[in-house]
Amino acid sequence: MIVKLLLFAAAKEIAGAEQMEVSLDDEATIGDLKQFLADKHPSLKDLIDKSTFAVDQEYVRDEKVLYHEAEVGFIPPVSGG
Amino acid sequence: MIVKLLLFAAAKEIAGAEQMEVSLDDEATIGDLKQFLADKHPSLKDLIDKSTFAVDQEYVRDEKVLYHEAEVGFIPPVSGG
Amino acid sequence: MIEIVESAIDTAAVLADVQSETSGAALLFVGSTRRFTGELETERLDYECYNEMAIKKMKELAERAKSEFEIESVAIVHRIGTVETGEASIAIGVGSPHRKAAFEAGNWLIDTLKKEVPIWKRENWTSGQSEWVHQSQ
Amino acid sequence: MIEIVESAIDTAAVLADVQSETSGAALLFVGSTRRFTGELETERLDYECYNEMAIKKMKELAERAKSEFEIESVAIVHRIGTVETGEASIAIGVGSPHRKAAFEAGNWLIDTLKKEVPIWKRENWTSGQSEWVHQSQ
Repeated sequence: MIVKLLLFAAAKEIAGAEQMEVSLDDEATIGDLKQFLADKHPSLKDLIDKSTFAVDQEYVRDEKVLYHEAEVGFIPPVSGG
Repeated sequence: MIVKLLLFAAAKEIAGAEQMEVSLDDEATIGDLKQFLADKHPSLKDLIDKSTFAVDQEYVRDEKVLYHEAEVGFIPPVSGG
Repeated sequence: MIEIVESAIDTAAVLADVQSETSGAALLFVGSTRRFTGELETERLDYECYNEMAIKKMKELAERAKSEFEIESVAIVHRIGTVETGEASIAIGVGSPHRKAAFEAGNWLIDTLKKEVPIWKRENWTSGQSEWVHQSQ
Repeated sequence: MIEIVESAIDTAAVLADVQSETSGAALLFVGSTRRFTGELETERLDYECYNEMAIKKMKELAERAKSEFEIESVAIVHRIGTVETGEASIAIGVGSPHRKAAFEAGNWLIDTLKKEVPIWKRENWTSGQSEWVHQSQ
């Protein structure tokens, strides 16, 4: 399956992209996506460990199973206000 | 001595005056003034018991000794805001 | 800005008074006349004050708040005279580098003002009755 | 009123949005960019957000606040893009019949917004350096 990953703030800067299409095995989880990203972009690893992820604009845990064309947000620690 | 008594809100309405000159013995206290007022205006007695008094715009206790031409405020329970 | 006014309170001016380049948090509290208290309908309020003492006490409150909380500035404007339903009778502004201190100070200021500052309101009900409010809230 | 805007926040509109004839207490919190943080001088902030999710989360916060505190209305406006020193980046309004609930809800809203809403700020120092702020306050 393919998921659409949205990147923000430092994640966007480090990756040099605000959006990525990521190919994953069927039944892959957020945890699998994080592992894939850390392997492919080692410079993102520290930030991945500090960040949370969202599916369909909702915060999720690593166990969350993804689906084809899911919108996944890579959410570095927020600093609004 | 004579003190200038300022009355507000319900005290003013019950007494029918916003200011009174009150003659008191030398060394009279706020407690003496309250007694004098309650005797002279029995309809004020309940309100006197619930109120506080001020001398020179400062809250004082019954023991406070007055002086000639002191400005005394008769302060019913406040309700600003 | 510590004032007693007889016409509409300029709430934007109260807020502006406590905003600064070092106060990242500005808080504005506005108290106004409720139309309904349970079944009873208020037509308007009439406020009166012991002017000289009320100003003195409001200045003291501002100084106490600045010494007890980590805040930089306080503004208090109370309206007296007739205040119609929905109109503001009190506005309090607090400026601080720390938002929690701003909230604590704002809450303390309105609570303490209601207990200590010699201002009184007369409630005028739509029924035609009216009474001085002499109970602390 | 739950909005993300790209120009100056109309704080008077945020306050007006939460004032009503049944809400005797209206609270407005305004957060703005501090010029100095210790010795460091900020030139400006740049905010970005995950727009759709940020709006969704802000609406959820407003509903949670209305169910957890005795308040009637909530308004939240966050500014994104470039925000100069002294300008407001966030305004939160709360309307309630009960002033204590208004203070508690306002404090909870800004605290929780800073933790949960996907918005980020980049601090640009006068030294020319800049960095994304990724630590919760």
